[in-house]
Amino acid sequence: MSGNKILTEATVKHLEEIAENIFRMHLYEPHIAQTSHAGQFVNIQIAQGTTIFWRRPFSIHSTNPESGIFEILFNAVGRGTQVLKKIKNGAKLNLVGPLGNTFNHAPHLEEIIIVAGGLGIAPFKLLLQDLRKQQLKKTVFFGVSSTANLCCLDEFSRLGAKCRVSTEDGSKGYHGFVTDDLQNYLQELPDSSHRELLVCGPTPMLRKVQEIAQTLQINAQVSVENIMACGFGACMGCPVQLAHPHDDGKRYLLACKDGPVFNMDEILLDD
Amino acid sequence: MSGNKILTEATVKHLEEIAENIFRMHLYEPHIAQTSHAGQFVNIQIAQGTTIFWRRPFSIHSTNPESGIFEILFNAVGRGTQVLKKIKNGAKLNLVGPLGNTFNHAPHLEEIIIVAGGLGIAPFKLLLQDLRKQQLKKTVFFGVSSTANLCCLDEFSRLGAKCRVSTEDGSKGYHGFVTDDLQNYLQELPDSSHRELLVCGPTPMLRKVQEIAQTLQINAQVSVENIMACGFGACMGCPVQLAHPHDDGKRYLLACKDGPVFNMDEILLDD
Amino acid sequence: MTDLSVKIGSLVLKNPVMVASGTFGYAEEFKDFFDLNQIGGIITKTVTLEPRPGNAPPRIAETASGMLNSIGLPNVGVEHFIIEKMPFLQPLSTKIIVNVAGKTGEDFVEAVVRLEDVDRIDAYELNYSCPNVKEGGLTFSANAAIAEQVTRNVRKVTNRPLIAKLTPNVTSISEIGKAVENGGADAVSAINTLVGMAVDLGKKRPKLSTITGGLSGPAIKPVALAKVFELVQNLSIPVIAIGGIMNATDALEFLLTGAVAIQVGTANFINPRAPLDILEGVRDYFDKNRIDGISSFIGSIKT
Amino acid sequence: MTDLSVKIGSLVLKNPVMVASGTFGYAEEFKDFFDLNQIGGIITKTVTLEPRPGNAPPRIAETASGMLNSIGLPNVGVEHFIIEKMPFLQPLSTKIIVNVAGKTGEDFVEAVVRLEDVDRIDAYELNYSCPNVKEGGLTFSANAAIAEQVTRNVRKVTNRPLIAKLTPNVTSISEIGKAVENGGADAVSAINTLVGMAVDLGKKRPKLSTITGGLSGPAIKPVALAKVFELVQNLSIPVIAIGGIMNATDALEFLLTGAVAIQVGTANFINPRAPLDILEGVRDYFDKNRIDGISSFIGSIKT
Ligand SMILES: Cc1cc2nc3c(=O)[nH]c(=O)nc-3n(C[C@H](O)[C@H](O)[C@H](O)COP(=O)(O)OP(=O)(O)OC[C@H]3O[C@@H](n4cnc5c(N)ncnc54)[C@H](O)[C@@H]3O)c2cc1C
Ligand SMILES: Cc1cc2nc3c(=O)[nH]c(=O)nc-3n(C[C@H](O)[C@H](O)[C@H](O)COP(=O)(O)OP(=O)(O)OC[C@H]3O[C@@H](n4cnc5c(N)ncnc54)[C@H](O)[C@@H]3O)c2cc1C
Ligand SMILES: Cc1cc2nc3c(=O)[nH]c(=O)nc-3n(C[C@H](O)[C@H](O)[C@H](O)COP(=O)(O)O)c2cc1C
Ligand SMILES: Cc1cc2nc3c(=O)[nH]c(=O)nc-3n(C[C@H](O)[C@H](O)[C@H](O)COP(=O)(O)O)c2cc1C
Ligand code: FES
Ligand code: FES
Repeated sequence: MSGNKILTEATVKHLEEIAENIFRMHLYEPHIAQTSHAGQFVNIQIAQGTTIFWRRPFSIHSTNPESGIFEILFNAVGRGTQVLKKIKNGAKLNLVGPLGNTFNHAPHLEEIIIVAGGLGIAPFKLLLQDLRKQQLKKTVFFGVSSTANLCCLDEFSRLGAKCRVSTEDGSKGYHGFVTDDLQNYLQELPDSSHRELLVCGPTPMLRKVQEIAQTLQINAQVSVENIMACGFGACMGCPVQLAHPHDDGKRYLLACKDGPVFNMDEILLDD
Repeated sequence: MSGNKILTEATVKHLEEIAENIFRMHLYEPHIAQTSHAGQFVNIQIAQGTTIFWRRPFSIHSTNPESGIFEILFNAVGRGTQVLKKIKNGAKLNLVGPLGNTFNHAPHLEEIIIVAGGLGIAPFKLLLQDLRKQQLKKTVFFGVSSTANLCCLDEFSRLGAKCRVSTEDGSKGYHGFVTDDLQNYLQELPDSSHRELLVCGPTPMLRKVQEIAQTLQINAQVSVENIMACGFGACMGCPVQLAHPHDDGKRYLLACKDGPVFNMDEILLDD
Repeated sequence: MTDLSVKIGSLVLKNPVMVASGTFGYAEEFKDFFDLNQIGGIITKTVTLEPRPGNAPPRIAETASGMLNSIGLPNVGVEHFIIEKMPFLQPLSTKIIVNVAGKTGEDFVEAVVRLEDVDRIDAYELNYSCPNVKEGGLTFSANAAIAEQVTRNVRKVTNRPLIAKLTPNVTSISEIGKAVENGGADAVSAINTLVGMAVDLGKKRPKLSTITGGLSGPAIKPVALAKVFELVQNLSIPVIAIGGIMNATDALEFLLTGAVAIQVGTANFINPRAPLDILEGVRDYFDKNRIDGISSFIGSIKT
Repeated sequence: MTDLSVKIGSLVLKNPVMVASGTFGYAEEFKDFFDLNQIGGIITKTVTLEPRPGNAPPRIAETASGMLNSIGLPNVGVEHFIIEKMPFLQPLSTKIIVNVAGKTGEDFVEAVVRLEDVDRIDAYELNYSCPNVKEGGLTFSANAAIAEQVTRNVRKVTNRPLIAKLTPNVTSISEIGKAVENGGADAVSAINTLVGMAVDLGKKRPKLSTITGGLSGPAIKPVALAKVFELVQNLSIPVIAIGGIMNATDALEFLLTGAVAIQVGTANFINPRAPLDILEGVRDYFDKNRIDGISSFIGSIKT
């Protein structure tokens, strides 16, 4: 069980650029560190008095319940993250969390296959931590544009996962899209049952994985990254369309509250 | 003659709290330092991307044409100045200046009498610099609430002025309002001709000085501090009402362009 | 401690701080953040006679000091609302105001009739700003005659206090305000969102699936203050203020301007404890300034 | 380099970046900041038949991502305008558009008649948003019939292009837009400011001497985009966009939405070189994205 969501102040303990324009931040907030599970996120107020109006959501990358520290991983893509990457140790960040649901691990799995594109890698360190004690094969397919954008491989290995890297420029690992590498891997498997895909990344990648999973009839869970105003179900601004509504109409779930993790065959992906 | 107004970036060279909540900032910007005169001001953009929308106007406190440095003096009263007081050396401040008109010194004066309330002291260091070479008596009446709010006395003395301090709490100098001390002084003078008052401060003080000047028939120039959006005559947002319009209607001048320095008998003060 | 209670018709709020429809869900989402019984009242997300799925994504966009939304009134419909949402609200001791909308005037009446049997509803807020089909494509609150008629029809089926929520997207909000006053409304609330649009230059398309949506947040506070002022000047019934209220100062400005109560909207997304923070700030202000009764403060602006 | 010229009726601008009335004085205030001949056009501060002193202070207030003003159209009157202000403008090579307002319809006509003799006026912008006395207390652009009639009357006395500047403070801006189109306007510009108010809690009074004023700046950009979109959809004449344009991205969003040109307003106070910065940003965008003609870009939003 995950803990109650709270409004709190976390203290920045460490901030590092671990790959090109990818930052890892250590935040001290025991409640988050002790009660969060993979897939959940925090919604961070970047800085009061700035023109950045909404909070910004970030997956909880990992937790250390003993030290009260949790990590986020982020890409400096826009106004908010440009500010975030300059924050000093000791600064307080006002945040709401833990928010959202978690990946769930069906019993009796043989292998979980993580498929991450770029910063889609963020939620999976915590997933491997959550699964540390479970005896099952853990494989990570990690696609990036170039070696410069790679991160986390050591930690993932240490957490018992086998990592397969794809780079679009061929500078490391498989030369091409991660989904092609994935497809090759799955097609070579004698049997894809007792396997599950856990996926996060850009929409074109998700679409391709959805297709693969459907064709090969593998169950897939996806973490979506809708734009969010509140992050906890109050604004209804983050709809995810149901693929198979019980009637003809359109039906929506909320990414922040019913998700961010959904069964891939349950929803329609949009961009 | 003052120089053309420019849009420029000044570099923060020094920032110091010189009295309780009063800050002095050294800014490097040669054009401003070399062409500005007493009464003029700069309009500073506090920080881009914040919710502080307008620029904030500050009198040019002093200039050093050789080093290209000019000073401002400010009170941390609100959102903008609270940010300003935390700015680091080396930071760039986007500003427009020099703006506004200047105090003007009638020829053949015997004495100029500066009357400043609180931060109203700001424009007068530059005035004393401008008048350094002029052989005339320079007296400064400086009113503050308490000794903790005093500043600039040494510099003013060094620039050849005689300073008379009033404190409302009696912790230094004359116990009471600066305008009472002023009135005493003026009444004891055998003759108030060839004297001029140069005034800046809160409106109640200005009103009182206006009254005294009218009664004693002394010429007085005042620097007003209207709220400003642009600072250079474009928005017409900073009207100052003419006391004696040529007809029955209301007539306004602009504080930023026609002022900030006005002859006191020319305008109506409002709050 | 200043007595902060205010009256809206026969409805007595223990304090003037409420939360705005559509920004507080059905309150349950906020129970982790503060004690809901502290605040004066809760306005529910809009309920319609029939269930509505809401609009396609994207439904929201961030703007300068505000946001756009085109949520599209998703809700489970009045029947399910009664069964699924009211049980959480009923045990609360704060006032519960159910916000109702309809495609037609009859929809409003029918929804209210259905809610009349339900316990613990203290008042209704009629959301006159949703797209309307039958009455000729105009929203209810853009046409005084329609707004008056719908209010009158709803008035006939309930004795509970009726608050008509007005749109600012009209030439004269007080004309509509007077019409609903004539129709029997006990109060008006204003403002709903301003029609706005945002563009995604990269994708070369509007940021909302519906092209335009509703603007809310601090950006619209000046508009809200002007509309509230206009309504206070022109109506005899109480005015409840909504629009960009983020902190206690904002709330006090609206009370000073003449609003008897305020609703916290978009602020709930930024600071889910905003309603309580605002209430505490208002209380502090009254205590510090030794203001005896809130009623002497309301509308005391010098103009 | 992309050809950035656009046409507004018979008026050809070398690029779509202009400056908005009342935010650029009579241009002289900006000559120190950039070469005025770079931009597409200059709209003067509103000129009226008779001189006007403007409103009492305070006239302005800062708001969230914007500002309120109640300047009150101070100006020297058309006679003095011609003598005192035109000589600076006449030698410029950019287009000069004189913004005209009046208390009555006849005032508009008379002012324009007086300006007809004057050289180097390339077009008129009719400011329909100022307080009106004779026509029943409504502003000109809140009443379609009046707006149409005034436009028609002005049309009779000039062959110069006429731009009708519309207020957003109406139920339907496109109704007014169609009326002025019928009246003979060559283009509309939108939006003027939104009615707003700010309160000084300390002084317990409104921040503006006139209580309410006009809201401008980034806060209103979403409203401006929605109004421009509505006008583009409903009118046949070109639409010129105004409202919260601070940078090239903002300008491009309006062009994408269908505006043929834009006016930079409040941004001029914050960054007196904004018009040039915006022009350069627009040019860069077209060059980088290899957009051949600006006309293929204008209105190309996918909806
Ligand atoms: C549940 C969830 C978990 C997320 N986890 C992570 C994470 O672990 N690491 C990480 O780097 N990013 C994560 N994101 C995305 C992250 O929230 C955005 O990158 C961030 O909000 C961008 O903020 P900005 O101010 O820098 O960008 P802006 O200046 O606001 O915009 C820059 C770009 O980012 C896009 N964007 C803005 N807000 C969001 C948003 N809420 N979601 C998605 N895209 C957005 C914009 O459309 C634009 O293209 C997550 C998003 C969600 C919803
Ligand atoms: C020509 C001129 C010269 C000035 N010189 C100086 C100076 O040398 N040193 C100095 O400390 N101050 C000076 N001021 C005042 C200074 O501009 C304000 O103190 C400053 O803008 C406050 O900004 P803020 O964001 O901190 O306050 P805000 O949070 O904006 O407001 C705090 C308080 O300051 C008042 N205020 C806000 N803006 C102005 C303004 N433009 N003018 C006057 N009051 C304002 C508000 O009404 C409010 O009461 C000058 C003003 C003018 C017009
Ligand atoms: C995401 C969102 C959803 C809303 N949903 C509703 C609604 O269902 N019914 C309603 O009457 N108003 C709705 N509103 C309008 C608000 O209740 C309020 O009138 C408006 O947002 C202005 O207040 P604010 O600036 O404080 O948010 C909604 C506003 C937002 C931002
Ligand atoms: C201080 C100020 C003065 C203005 N004066 C006029 C005016 O005289 N005539 C006019 O048509 N519009 C006037 N306007 C409106 C602007 O031209 C413009 O329509 C409006 O400000 C919206 O654009 P913006 O958000 O870019 O400022 C004025 C606006 C401001 C802020
Ligand atoms: S972000 Fe508000 S409901 Fe999901
Ligand atoms: S501040 Fe704009 S004209 Fe004076």
